[in-house]
This record gives sequence, structure tokens and C-alpha cells, in this order.
Amino acid sequence: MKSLSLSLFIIGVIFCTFQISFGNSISTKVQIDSLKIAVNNQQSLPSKVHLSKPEIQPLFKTERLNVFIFLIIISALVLTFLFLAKRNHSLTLRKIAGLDAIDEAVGRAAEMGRPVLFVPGSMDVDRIQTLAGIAILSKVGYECATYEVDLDVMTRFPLLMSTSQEILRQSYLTAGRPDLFSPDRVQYITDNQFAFAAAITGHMVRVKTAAHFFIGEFYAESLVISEAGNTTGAIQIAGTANSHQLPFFLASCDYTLIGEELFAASAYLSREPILLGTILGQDWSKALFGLLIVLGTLAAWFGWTDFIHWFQTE
Amino acid sequence: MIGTWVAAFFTLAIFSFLYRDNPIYRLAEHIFIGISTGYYIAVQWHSVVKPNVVDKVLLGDYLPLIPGVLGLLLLLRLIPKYQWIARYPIAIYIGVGAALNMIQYTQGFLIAQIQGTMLSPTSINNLLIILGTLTSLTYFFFALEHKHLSKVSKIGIGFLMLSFGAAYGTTVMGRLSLLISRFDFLLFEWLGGMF
Amino acid sequence: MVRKVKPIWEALGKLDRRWVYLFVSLSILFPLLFPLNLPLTVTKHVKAVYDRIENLPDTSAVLIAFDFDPSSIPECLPMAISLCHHVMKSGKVLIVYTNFPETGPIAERVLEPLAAKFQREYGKHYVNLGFKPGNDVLLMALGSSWTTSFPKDFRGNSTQEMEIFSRFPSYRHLSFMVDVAHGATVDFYITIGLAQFGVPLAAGVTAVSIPQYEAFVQTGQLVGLLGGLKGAAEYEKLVGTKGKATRGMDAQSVAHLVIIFFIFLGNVSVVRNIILKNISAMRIKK
Amino acid sequence: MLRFTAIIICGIAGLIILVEFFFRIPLFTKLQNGMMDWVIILLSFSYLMGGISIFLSHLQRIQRKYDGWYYSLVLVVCLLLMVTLGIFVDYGPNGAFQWLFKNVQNPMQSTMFALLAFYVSSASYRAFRVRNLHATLLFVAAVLVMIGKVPIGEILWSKFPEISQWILSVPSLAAQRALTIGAALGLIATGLKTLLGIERSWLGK
Repeated sequence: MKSLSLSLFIIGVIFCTFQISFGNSISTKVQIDSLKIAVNNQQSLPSKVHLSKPEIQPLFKTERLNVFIFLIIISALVLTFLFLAKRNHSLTLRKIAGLDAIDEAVGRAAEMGRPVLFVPGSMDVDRIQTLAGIAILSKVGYECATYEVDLDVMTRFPLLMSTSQEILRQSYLTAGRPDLFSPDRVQYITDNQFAFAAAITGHMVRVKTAAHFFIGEFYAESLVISEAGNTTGAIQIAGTANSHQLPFFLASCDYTLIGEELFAASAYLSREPILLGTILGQDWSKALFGLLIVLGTLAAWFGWTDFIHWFQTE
Repeated sequence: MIGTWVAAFFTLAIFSFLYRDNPIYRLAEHIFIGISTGYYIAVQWHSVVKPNVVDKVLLGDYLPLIPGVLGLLLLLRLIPKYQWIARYPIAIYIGVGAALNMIQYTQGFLIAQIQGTMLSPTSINNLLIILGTLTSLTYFFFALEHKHLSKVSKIGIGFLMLSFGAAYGTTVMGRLSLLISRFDFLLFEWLGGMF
Repeated sequence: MVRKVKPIWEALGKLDRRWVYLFVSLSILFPLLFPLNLPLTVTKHVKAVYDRIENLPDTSAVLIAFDFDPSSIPECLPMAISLCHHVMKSGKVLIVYTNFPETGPIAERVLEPLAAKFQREYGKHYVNLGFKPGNDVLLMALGSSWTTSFPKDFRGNSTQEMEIFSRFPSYRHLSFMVDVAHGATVDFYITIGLAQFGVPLAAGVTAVSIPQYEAFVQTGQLVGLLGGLKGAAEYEKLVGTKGKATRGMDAQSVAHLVIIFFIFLGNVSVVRNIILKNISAMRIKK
Repeated sequence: MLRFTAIIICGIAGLIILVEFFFRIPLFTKLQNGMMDWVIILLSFSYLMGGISIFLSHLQRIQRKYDGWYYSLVLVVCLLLMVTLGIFVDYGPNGAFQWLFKNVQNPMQSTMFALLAFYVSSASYRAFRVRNLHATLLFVAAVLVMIGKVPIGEILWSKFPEISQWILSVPSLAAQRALTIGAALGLIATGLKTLLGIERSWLGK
């Protein structure tokens, strides 16, 4: 009860400060006449003219109708799939090709008897891509446990290190080999961007790791790591949503999860309803947009321009 | 002149990382973080806290006191015990940011880009743009496991590879321009300055 | 039987990386010391920006946003200098501000010499508002008025009495703007500046962002696009100044050739192996 | 419970922006303008908080004598020097504050990214292998764009700049458009979940 009253008090304080600061406008009569939708003189405001008070303006800014409808459709799709994903857990995505590449990479490392290196991105746990990286770390951990391969994890933030340790402990347990897990193989190196990259390249060359995973949020240091890793001859799997870093990963890695494929792979693995629902909602929105593009192309071909005009932004 | 020498020293200190990670580089790195963080704090004071809050309050307009106080609450996030208070000021700008994102990216990015792809497929280029956009979109479609969809997304990955190839080329171009300007500085402003 | 690959091909693919550093450095130093002055043609995206500013009526105001930090000075600063040069030379009113904390003083160092050259009066013909955080939120606030968000300009004198802001009280009154940016700030000038306030814009971006903003030129959301050092050099040529960008282009040309040579060199052994494998495969089939 | 209040406030703040965008209600326009000025001030304080947290974390390293703590000492001294110079001494164009910014911070920030030019060039040589069709397409597009974007390319063959521009404005444009649509959808969905309180990571622990 105490916290309820306290929170109501806080909302009250903030609301009445709004009222004080903009008091005069609330007390004035909300322009009821603007509620009467003026049917004919629907004159859209040329932005150059200073906002002189034209006569009755319709309440709803009709020139933004298409934005309104798009937002409603996308929200409806995302929310329905969120709801569905929460209710029945059989809802899933298609197989992501990158995940087979992970099995193959760990298998190869087992053959060569060399350890595997995993870098969950160069950002902390509060980033979405890092969470996706950790979801894939748990699968790699599971594979390494079954193939009895050593797994080194290098992180740039202490919080990410402890989270990765917990994730790995869990996946070694589910693989039935808790004895193989050693927490000190998960290291926090430094929070400096380039020193972190230098430490990783040093580790790869020294320990001669056979498979490298660079999955998470990377910036300019991605190039330093993937180039050095490539020259050691190891098989490399990368994944990030930062499109500026994708060209380098694509050039120097054997398989790369591109942009949303990273989130789809982590949703496929973790089955986490919110992430799964969001991806499905976005997918069907994309399907709708694809349909709109096809319709628009036909409209443009046959000259039916007011269909295209409907999408005209201001 | 001293300024140019100082700048040249720090430029070479950073370039020394190419050889290997060394104490001079670490020292220069920490000096950089210290100076830049101090700079950002001073700039925030002079660009917002002073003109928009302190000066206005001194002139008798007490309205900005409210966001000012909320801002001070934000600083409590540094003290673990009172971290929860900072949630309220953060809530305001997270909410504003989220709503702005929704409006902006629907109007300026989604609708405008989709409308930009509604081209009459008479010219080869238009056809390629339409085909490329649709096939690339199917590459990012994860909902259905569909036989011939995977063939379509194979074409999409082709377009994506061309696009990332172009991005690789422009990135090399951009990074080289940075290196050219550092050499330009070392050659003409530093060494040139001496002759 | 696959013929044993001669060690020379293998060695070429395995040179130590410091050789690459050496060749790239030489490929930049030589053209800087002995300029080649290679001819440069202006592309249509850059010409479109120049024509738009040139044909604006003299009473119009143009905003040049300095949205880059020191790491992008080499590509973005020459663009900003030649754009401000052009706006001042053609007699339009110039407003400058930045979303980056480091760039207030940099803008000041650009505007001072130009204003002296074209006798432009501060507060009447041009103004430097300096930095303010907020990005898209700041732009939304500027939609209603410059002076509430920027009570003081970069030099600290109050903006209320300035003649510029009585003639152009808010962002909506701009006729055109160019966002010289190293990253995503262009996005909200498109989604808010253009879509909500109706101010047309062009962008001057680092080379890294060229592919991304090409799509916005095609939809007409961007009037034009200056890309990387080459875009800056082209605009310098249009405006008739010989700045740092033009000087850097020779080195850029030679460096590109060296990098392309290394890409081919790296792939020589790979391509040879593929060819050899195909030859031996065909021989086995026969 | 208190977390719930923060989510409500976040929702209300977002709602005001959304309502103002779609409906002409002068009250909401006034509220939005007021809120924009508030958010600018709050953002400024959040950057201040970021700077102070860096200061505190390095201060802690000095007290606990982590290895390399003397580097942190240098960092803390530089930070305090800049803050005192900037806020209390002289913020003007020819003061020590701007001198340090111009001659220490600027060159290092530019050089750090210039380093990447070396890594890009060595990566192009050692890592850029034509392993499969995808890598070949990447290779072809990269080389053609690079050769077309410099004056010497035009001298070698007048068609190079046209090819380079064609790659950027047709195939690359189509793929970038798909990426832009995907990214926009991601941001809209995240914005929606944040306003409805489904996405709570910003609340922290």
C-alpha cells in the first residue's frame, strides 16, 4: 500500500508541475469548434507561411493518415504474435543456416583438438545484440561440452563476464558434463576498445584456437580481430547487426549472421516469447510491405497513380 | 608551435600501437580519455546546464528549476542505494525517445522507402531495384520454412553481397582519407613547420 | 596428379603485414610530396546541391549542420568549409549549429576567416549557435523556435536581439539545409526536418555512409549527396577553392590502386589453386 | 510498484508525443514543446552522469591499486584539469582549455581511426579471399566501387565512375533499402514495446 500511495503521489507531483508550467492552456476551453470536422476547406498548411490561425482545422491531421494506419497495422501484428508466442510454445522460426555452421565449426575444433574462442561483442549486457550473442554462446557451450572441447570466452565488461559464466555453467549442466566447465576460462580483459582487440589477436595466435565466434555488437575493432583470426587458418563464424562492420566479417569469416539473422538465431535457440513474437510480427509486416511494393509496381505500370499518391508523405 | 609538437607526439604515440601495444600508447590512451571526458563535462555545463537552467533561474524564471532538479535526481544513479530515484527522469526521455522513433521511422523510413520502390518496371534499373528489394526482404524472412522461398532469398543474398562489397569499397576509401590527413599534418604542419 | 604449387605463389599470399603498411604509407607520402593534380569530374549528386544553393533567393536562410567529430574531420570539414564558403559568397543568410560537443570551436574557426573575406556581419548574415544535446528532440524543439533552445549562441551573447532570429524565428523558416554528418544524424533531418517541417535538405556524409544514403537520393528525400573526400573535392572545385580535399585526392588515387593490387595479390594463390583443381578434375574425367 | 510508476510516466510521455503528432490539440502542442526543452536538460545531465561514472570507476582503480592504476591516476588528473579549466577558468577560444582540446584530444581522436586504414589495407590483402560465389560478388563490387571513386580510375577507363555509381544506385540501393526497412521495423517494434512496458531493460536492476 505504501508504495502505491507513494507512486500516485509522484505521478500527481509531475502532473501538477505540468499544469503549473502550462497552466493557462489547460484552463482555456479546448477549442470545441475544432472538433466539428470542416468538410470542404481541407487546406493543408504550406510550411513556409507563418502559423497564422486559419479558420476551423480538423482535429485529426489527415495528411498523416497513412502513418497512422501503418503504425496501427505494425503494432497489431507485433502484439498479436507476442500474445501467441506467450500462449503456445510450439510457435517457432525456420531453421537458421548459421546454426549448422556452429555445429560444423565446433566439430572441426574437436577433430583438431584445439580450443574454441568466443567473443560476445564489445559492448555490455544492456545491449540487445550482446544478449543475442549470449544466447548463441549457450548453444556453443552445449556443443563444446558434448564434443569435450575447451571453450575460451573473452569479454570487455566485468558484468558480461559474470553473465557469460552463468550461461555456460547452465549449458554444460544441460549437456550432462558440469565437470568440464571451468569459470576462469571466461575472462574480462579491458574496457579499452583497441587494447581489447590486441589481447584477442594475441590469444588467437598464442593458443592457436581452431574455431572463432565473434557474435554481438562490434565496432571498428571487428576488423582487427577478424583479420588476425583469418590468418591463423581457424574457421570463423561472425554475427552482428552493425551494417558498417558486416563487410569486414563477410570478407574474412566463413559464415556471417547478417543483421536480423542474429536476432532470429538467438530467438530460435532461446525460444524467448517476447523476442520470438517480435520477430514474427516484423516478418509478417515485411511480407505486407513486399505485397504493397508489388501492388505499387503494378499501379505504376498501369498508371493508377493515386494508389501511389496515398503513400505520399507530407 | 608547441601545440603542433604536442599534437605530433600524441599522433605518433597512437601510431606506435601498429608496432605493438606499448606503455607510451597506454599513457596516451588514458590521457585522451581523461581530457575528452573532462571536455564533455565542461561542454555540457556551458551548453545546457548554465544557459538553459542556471542563467534563467538567476533571471527569475523558475520554470527550468523542475527539469534541473529532475536532472540532479538522475545523478543519483551513481549511488547504488538511491539508484531507483533516477528511474523517473530517465522514464521521461526514454518515453519521448521511443515515441519519436515510432513516428519518425514509420513516416520517413518505411512509407517513403516503400513508395520509392513503387516504380514502373519498364527500365532495367527499376526492375532490378524492385527485384533486389523484394528478394533481399525475403532473405530476412524467418517465419516460414518454404521450399522455393529459399531460392528467392539466394538471389537476395546476391544483392546483399554486392551492397556489402560496395560498403567495403567506400569504407576503405573513408579510412584512407583519415590516414592521408594525418600524414598531411605530420608532413606539412609538423615537419614542414620546421623548415 | 596436381602439379606441386611453386613456393613463389604461396609466398606472395603470405607476406608479413608490415610490408602492406609500408607500401600503403609510401603510396600516400609520394603523391603528397609530389602532387599529380589528376583531373576531377563533378558528379550529378554534388552538382544538384550546388545548383540548389546557387538558385535560392537572396533573402533565404540556409542551415549547415556540423554533425561530425574529430575522427571525421578529414572528410567532413572540407565539405563544411566549401559549403559555408558558397552560402556566404552567394549572399544567403547562414545559420550553423552542431549535435556534437567537440564541433562548436571547429565551426567557429571555419566561419571567422570566411566572414572576414565576404564582409558578413555576425548576428545579421551568419551565426554560430554551437552545440546542444538532444539530436531529434532538439530538432523538434527548434521547429517552434531557435531562441528557446539556444538562448545563447556559441560565443555566449544572447540570441533574442539578433536580427537573424527575428527574420527566421524557427527551423521551419529555413529554405534549405545541408547536414554534414559522420553518422545517423541525417536520419532525423529527413524524418522530422523534411517530413514534419517541410525544409528540403542534402547531406554531406563520410564515405562509409554513401551506400546507406544513396537510397534517400533516389526517393528524392535528399536533394543531393556529397560522399567522402571525393565529394568534398568536387564541391571545392565547384566553389573554386583548392582546399585539403583536393590536395588529398592524388594520394587517395594511388592508395586505392595499391590496395586493389594487394587484394589481387592475396587472391592469386587462391585463384591458382581453383584453376589447377579444375584442370586436374577435367583431366581425370577424360 | 515503484517500477510500475516509472513505466506509467514513460508511457504518458510517449503518448503525449503520439497524440500531438496525429491530432491538432493546442494543449498537447504546448505540453510537447515544454517536454522537449525538459528532455534536452535531462539528456545533458545524463551525459554528465556518464562522465562522472568514468571518473568514479578510475578513482576506484587507484584506491584498490589494480594493475596499471598509475594510468588511471593520469586519467583522473587530466579529467580534473579539463573540468576546472573549462568551467571555472577560461572557456574562451584562446584559453588553455581549447588549446588542450585542439592539440591533444583532436589529433588523438583522428589518429585512432587513421590506424584503421592500416588494418583495412592488411585485411584486404590477407583476409579477403575469394572462397565462394558470395565472396566473389563482394570482391567484384568492392574493387569496382573503389576504382570508380577516384580520379585515376577515370583516367584508366572512362566507364569506371559510371559502373561504380551504377552499383551504388541500383543493386546496392535495393539491398540497402531492405536493410533500412528491417532496421526501421526493429526500432518501431522496440519503441512500441518500451511504451507498453513490455521492454523494461532501461529500468535497470
